[in-house]
Amino acid sequence: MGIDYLSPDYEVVRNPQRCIACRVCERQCANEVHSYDSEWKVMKSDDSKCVNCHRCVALCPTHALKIVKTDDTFKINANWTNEAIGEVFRQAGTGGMLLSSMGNPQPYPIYWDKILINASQVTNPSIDPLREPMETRTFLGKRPEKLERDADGSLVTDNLPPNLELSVPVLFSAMSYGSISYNAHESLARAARELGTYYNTGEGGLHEDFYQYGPHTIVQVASGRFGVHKDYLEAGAAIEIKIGQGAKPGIGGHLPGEKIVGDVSRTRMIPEGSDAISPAPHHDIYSIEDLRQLVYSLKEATNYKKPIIVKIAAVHNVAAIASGIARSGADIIAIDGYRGGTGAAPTRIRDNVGIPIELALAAVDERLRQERIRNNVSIVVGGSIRNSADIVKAIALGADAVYIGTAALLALGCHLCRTCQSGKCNWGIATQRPDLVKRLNPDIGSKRLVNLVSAWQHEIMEMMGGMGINSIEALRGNRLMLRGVGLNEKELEILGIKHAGE
Amino acid sequence: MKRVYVNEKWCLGCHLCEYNCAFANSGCDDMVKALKDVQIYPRIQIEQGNGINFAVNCRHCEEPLCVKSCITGALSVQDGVIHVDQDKCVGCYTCILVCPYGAVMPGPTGGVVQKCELCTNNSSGEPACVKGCPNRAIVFEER
Amino acid sequence: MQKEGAIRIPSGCAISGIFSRSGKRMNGEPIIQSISTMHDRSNGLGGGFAAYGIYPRSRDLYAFHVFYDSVRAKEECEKVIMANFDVTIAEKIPTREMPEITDEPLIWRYFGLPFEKLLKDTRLDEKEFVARFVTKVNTEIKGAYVFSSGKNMGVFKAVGFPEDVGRYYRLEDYEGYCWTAHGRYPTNTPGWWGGAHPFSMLDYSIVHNGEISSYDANRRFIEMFGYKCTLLTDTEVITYIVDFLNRKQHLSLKEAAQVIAAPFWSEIDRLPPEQQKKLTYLRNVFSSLLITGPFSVLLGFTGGLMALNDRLKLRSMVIGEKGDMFYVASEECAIQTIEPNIEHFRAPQGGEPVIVTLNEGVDA
Amino acid sequence: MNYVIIGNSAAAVGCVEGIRSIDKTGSITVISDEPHHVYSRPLISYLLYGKTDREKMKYRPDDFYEKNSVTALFGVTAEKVDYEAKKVVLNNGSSVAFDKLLFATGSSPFVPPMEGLDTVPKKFSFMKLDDAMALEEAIGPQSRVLIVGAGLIGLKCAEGIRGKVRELTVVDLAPRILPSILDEEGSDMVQKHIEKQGITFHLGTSVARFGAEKAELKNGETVEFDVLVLAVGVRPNTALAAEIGCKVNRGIVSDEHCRTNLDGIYAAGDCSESYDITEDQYRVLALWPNAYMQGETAGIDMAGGNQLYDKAIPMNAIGFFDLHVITAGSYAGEAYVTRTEDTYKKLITKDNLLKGFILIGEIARAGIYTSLIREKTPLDTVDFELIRERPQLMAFAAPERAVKLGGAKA
Repeated sequence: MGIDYLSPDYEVVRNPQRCIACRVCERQCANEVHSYDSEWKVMKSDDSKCVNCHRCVALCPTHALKIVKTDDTFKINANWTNEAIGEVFRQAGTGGMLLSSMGNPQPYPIYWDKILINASQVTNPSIDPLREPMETRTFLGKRPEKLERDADGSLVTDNLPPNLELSVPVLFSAMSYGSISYNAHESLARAARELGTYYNTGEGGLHEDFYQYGPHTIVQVASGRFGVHKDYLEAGAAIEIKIGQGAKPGIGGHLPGEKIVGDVSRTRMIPEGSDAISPAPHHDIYSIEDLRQLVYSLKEATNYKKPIIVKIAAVHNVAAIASGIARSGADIIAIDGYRGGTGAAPTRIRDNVGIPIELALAAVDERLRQERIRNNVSIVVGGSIRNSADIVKAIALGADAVYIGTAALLALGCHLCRTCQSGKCNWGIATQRPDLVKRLNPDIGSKRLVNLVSAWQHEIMEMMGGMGINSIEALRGNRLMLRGVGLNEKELEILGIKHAGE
Repeated sequence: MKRVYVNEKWCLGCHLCEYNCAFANSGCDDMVKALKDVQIYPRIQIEQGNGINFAVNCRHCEEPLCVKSCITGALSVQDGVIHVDQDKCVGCYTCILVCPYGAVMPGPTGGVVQKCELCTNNSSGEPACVKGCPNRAIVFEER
Repeated sequence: MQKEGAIRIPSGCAISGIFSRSGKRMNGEPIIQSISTMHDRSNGLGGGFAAYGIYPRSRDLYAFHVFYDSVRAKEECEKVIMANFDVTIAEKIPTREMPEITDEPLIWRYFGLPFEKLLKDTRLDEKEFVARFVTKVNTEIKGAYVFSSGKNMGVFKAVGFPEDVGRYYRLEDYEGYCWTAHGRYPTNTPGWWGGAHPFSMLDYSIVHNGEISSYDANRRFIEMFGYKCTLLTDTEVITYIVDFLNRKQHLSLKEAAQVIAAPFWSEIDRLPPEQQKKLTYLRNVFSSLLITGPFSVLLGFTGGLMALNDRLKLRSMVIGEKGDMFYVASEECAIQTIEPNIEHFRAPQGGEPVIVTLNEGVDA
Repeated sequence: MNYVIIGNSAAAVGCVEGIRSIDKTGSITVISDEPHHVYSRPLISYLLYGKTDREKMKYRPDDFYEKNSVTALFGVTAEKVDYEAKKVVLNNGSSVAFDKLLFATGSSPFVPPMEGLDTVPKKFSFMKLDDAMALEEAIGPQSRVLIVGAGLIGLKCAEGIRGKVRELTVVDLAPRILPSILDEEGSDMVQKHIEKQGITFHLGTSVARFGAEKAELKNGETVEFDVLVLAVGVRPNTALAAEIGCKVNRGIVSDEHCRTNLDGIYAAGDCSESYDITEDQYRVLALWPNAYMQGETAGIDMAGGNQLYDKAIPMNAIGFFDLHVITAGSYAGEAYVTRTEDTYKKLITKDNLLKGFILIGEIARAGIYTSLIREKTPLDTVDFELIRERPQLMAFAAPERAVKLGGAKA
């Protein structure tokens, strides 16, 4: 072995005065950072193995542990940062692409944080959600082209294309069984049912145990077509065609063979141990008219009973692409911003490809309105919705609902260590190791998800009430309720909002 | 009556219950002070092996063999909780001989036995093992 | 300061309406008297009236009321009017000089019908043709503003207190079966004549007291259907919504009200399945036309009047009836002052449309 | 209903609590020839050792009789039972009427004839509180004590007084100590441990004759002593029962409801026999837990309830000078033995069942083994390899554990 050029990014700091050597840290670390020295009767830590997932910190009963960013540094260089140098070292050592997971962590502008929400003062009253109804129910899907009346003049109501009804405009975004654990899926499924919303299978198929959650499931059809069969399509409330995802636009997926075991293999309908490779494009979609064919194939296959979602990554030309999708027969467009999470992505792609969801959403919503087709399709956006204010802003910019992935995982215990690709998730989420999977008890997981979304719902209601709005549909596209701060003219123009003070 | 139930499906074998038990019964309000550099004698104990883990503590049987067998009368049932009067106990270990769960054990000094009393004998309130279980593998419920 | 159209201007207001079911024609005195009672609800930055049945001799012709900022605008606009309409009358709207009313624009009216051949060529129905024409003038001809475009009805509005506006327009000389009035309390406008209310589109006229919070959601949606919100006022967008739902989507006014001031889901979920289905359908299909925030609206249309409050009833509005007369106003006193012997006062519930129409057979 | 209990120890208390779990009002009379509130006889050695005191020795709180509405007659002996007239005649001339009667008469020390025994001035049995108090009175730091009998009673006595006397010698006819509960290896281990405390054993021999402050043994040795404790054995007190026609073998014969062959007459505790499921025969199982459970079973049956005492096994938990010994069952079968310097463990299996075990030194969770014997758990339904290593619930199948620990229904 030659020289290890890399030094650990994080250090495990143990307060020896507080440590009682109960060894919980040791037992709970799948990376084997901690060990007990029976000779010296002390706990030791190997920083180089630490991924900073905080499992040990969270479980240490005496709060004896913390993890700090190392202050070991190469010579300070604003251009050749420690990260940049370290990555070169790593690649010079391995010859491989850099892999990482979860969303883009780079310091690009976060537009949500440069948008402010309005409230009523004097001229119209704010509405108290504790006293008055405050509605967050919403529907996703197409609206009929025109109204019809039957012979006696009453309105025909069954010409409505299939819709998804949401009691709160938040859905759990696609995360496949395989990339996340059975218990994570069960938590999402149960929470979706309790909340009156939907979770999404991702490209991992639908485990037989979860067919019972079908009415709250969006089944995904992605380029690898894993786990897709008739019953699967019919089991879901909607079908999502995944073209791309924000974390890695233009890139396919790769779930290594070691994760394709047991139920994962069966659910994906591929042999155990074989790599699950999702091609970068759908090889039957090289153009927009091909998409239309797939949309209608799926509609045919499910007797026009399921809305079809087309999910794309937010890329430069997103407005035009969305317009094409809206005309393809799709009922819902899902747009995933560049901060969206993933179980594994090439680091360079994750950090450099795609555009912010805020701008993509504003551009798409406005474009579809200009083309007068906004009513033909619903818009769901994801790619780092972090809190209820982000949701309010997204809806005011024009979204019908939002997808949350990372936030949902955080609720389940994810600490964003961004090491999903290792398969050793200490929180039982991004792993298939039975001893780790069991760390996520769906009784707890689903409850935490329900708590999170319910809390956000309350906050959304509170903010809506403040604006004098008592129904989420009156917020949708209501950009007057937003103002920008610290944004330039172009950004304001794209977002379609005024600057604060205007 | 509320009892402690174990669901081994969710037990991680982290042993926190043991430490929380030892702390709750230490009479000390600082876990570090209570447990640092000492051998712990918890009243709940983890069994583990082959990827299976579970905690065992007193079941508070309705027909408690330990109480019936106790030669001193130190073991008694109080509001459904099997209580040991350590003052009375002489450490004959007849209860250890009969408990089908292996849930009665010698105390730290050996002269008397100890067992889970659902934290009715300390200031924890709810059983400390349950409160501290990170994965709801032990619950305290009426069933 | 920016005027209406350049910036969204919310405002509080007073409204009043009088309607005779039997088609009895009244001059403008009572409605002026009624609205002046609520003087304090206006601030002098706008007042106006809509009257139905006032042009019986030209009842089949579109009556365009137009403001011109300049002679040039007038010439430009008239060129377009004449090119599209067979205009039988073009005249200045009679006014009375008053110190309270200043900065008057040129105020003209035209009676006419679209040229038949032209209409046929566009393949539009007549109303749509007229609506598009009005939008075109208002968006494209600088300094010209069509503020009334229905048949046998007219809108009269100005910057000033409504009672002064009424006198200015000599409303005592007009007789109609339905009158609505508006006194305005905008919060940040210099006051512009076109920005005063009522807002009118074809024979729909709207007076409105409130400040809707759903404005931009409504505006951005309705603009997908060919409307252009040039004034950025609530009244404008509400008018377009009513026009869209009632005239274009053929919803009844009641159904339109169920979209605009939709019942809460909690109410809908309690209804029998058929009603539930219908209301859910309407809310879903026209979800972006739900209007939230406070409003009380009087919608005038040929042969009828609809009063509607927002679903939480965040603005006052009462109705009173005597014989076949129907009165509605922001405040009860505005009714009492013109009809002290009201038989029945009532405050309609939030979201409950109150619609009155001419008795059957009445040809007003 | 009149319930009468002759005796006032574990079986009697079990009977009272058994009756009262069903019948809250019937009259209960306890007849005790000792003048004491109910106390735990096995504790007399701990009393001498200083580990307990008279107050703590009380087996039940002071208000036990009152709370259970029991008429306790202390210091009174039952002379005779008149089965026809349904009454117990007392030595004070009065009698107590009964509908249901329990013999909980216990056992008495058995002293074989020994030459010169009457010449020994300070000789004691070691069964009752009064015995212990008399012994304590008689000994002092210079005492040389001879204990005849290396069984449980003799050795517990030895432990109890070791710290209070100068010399302590134990003599037993048997070649090893505790022969009734230990095998040879176990006896040897315990003996060595006890010897470390300065106690001398003379085994495989007996006292040929007692002389002045000395005992001559049959093997020719002489032991000098000034206090003698006789702990050769005990005999069940069965006379009263036998008189009225109860079937008596070594003890009074009672069935799994603790009924004797006579209607309304029950027997429980050291005076009775129970069915040892490890030996498949009736035996006297003179053990505190068995006595309590027999008494309780009898009480419940007397009051019209239904309880079975059908899991009796011999079992013992005993310790000498901090060396703990737990044993149960019978030792006939295939043995599995592990031994370390400080611990000894023997498991005996037969016919796919655990039949018995001996644990010395390491006794943790022994009850799991006991339970396998009591419940006759077929060993092929558990992971015997695992449980052989140490008692653990892991050896049971998961569904079984779910019942035991998870509240699942069996």
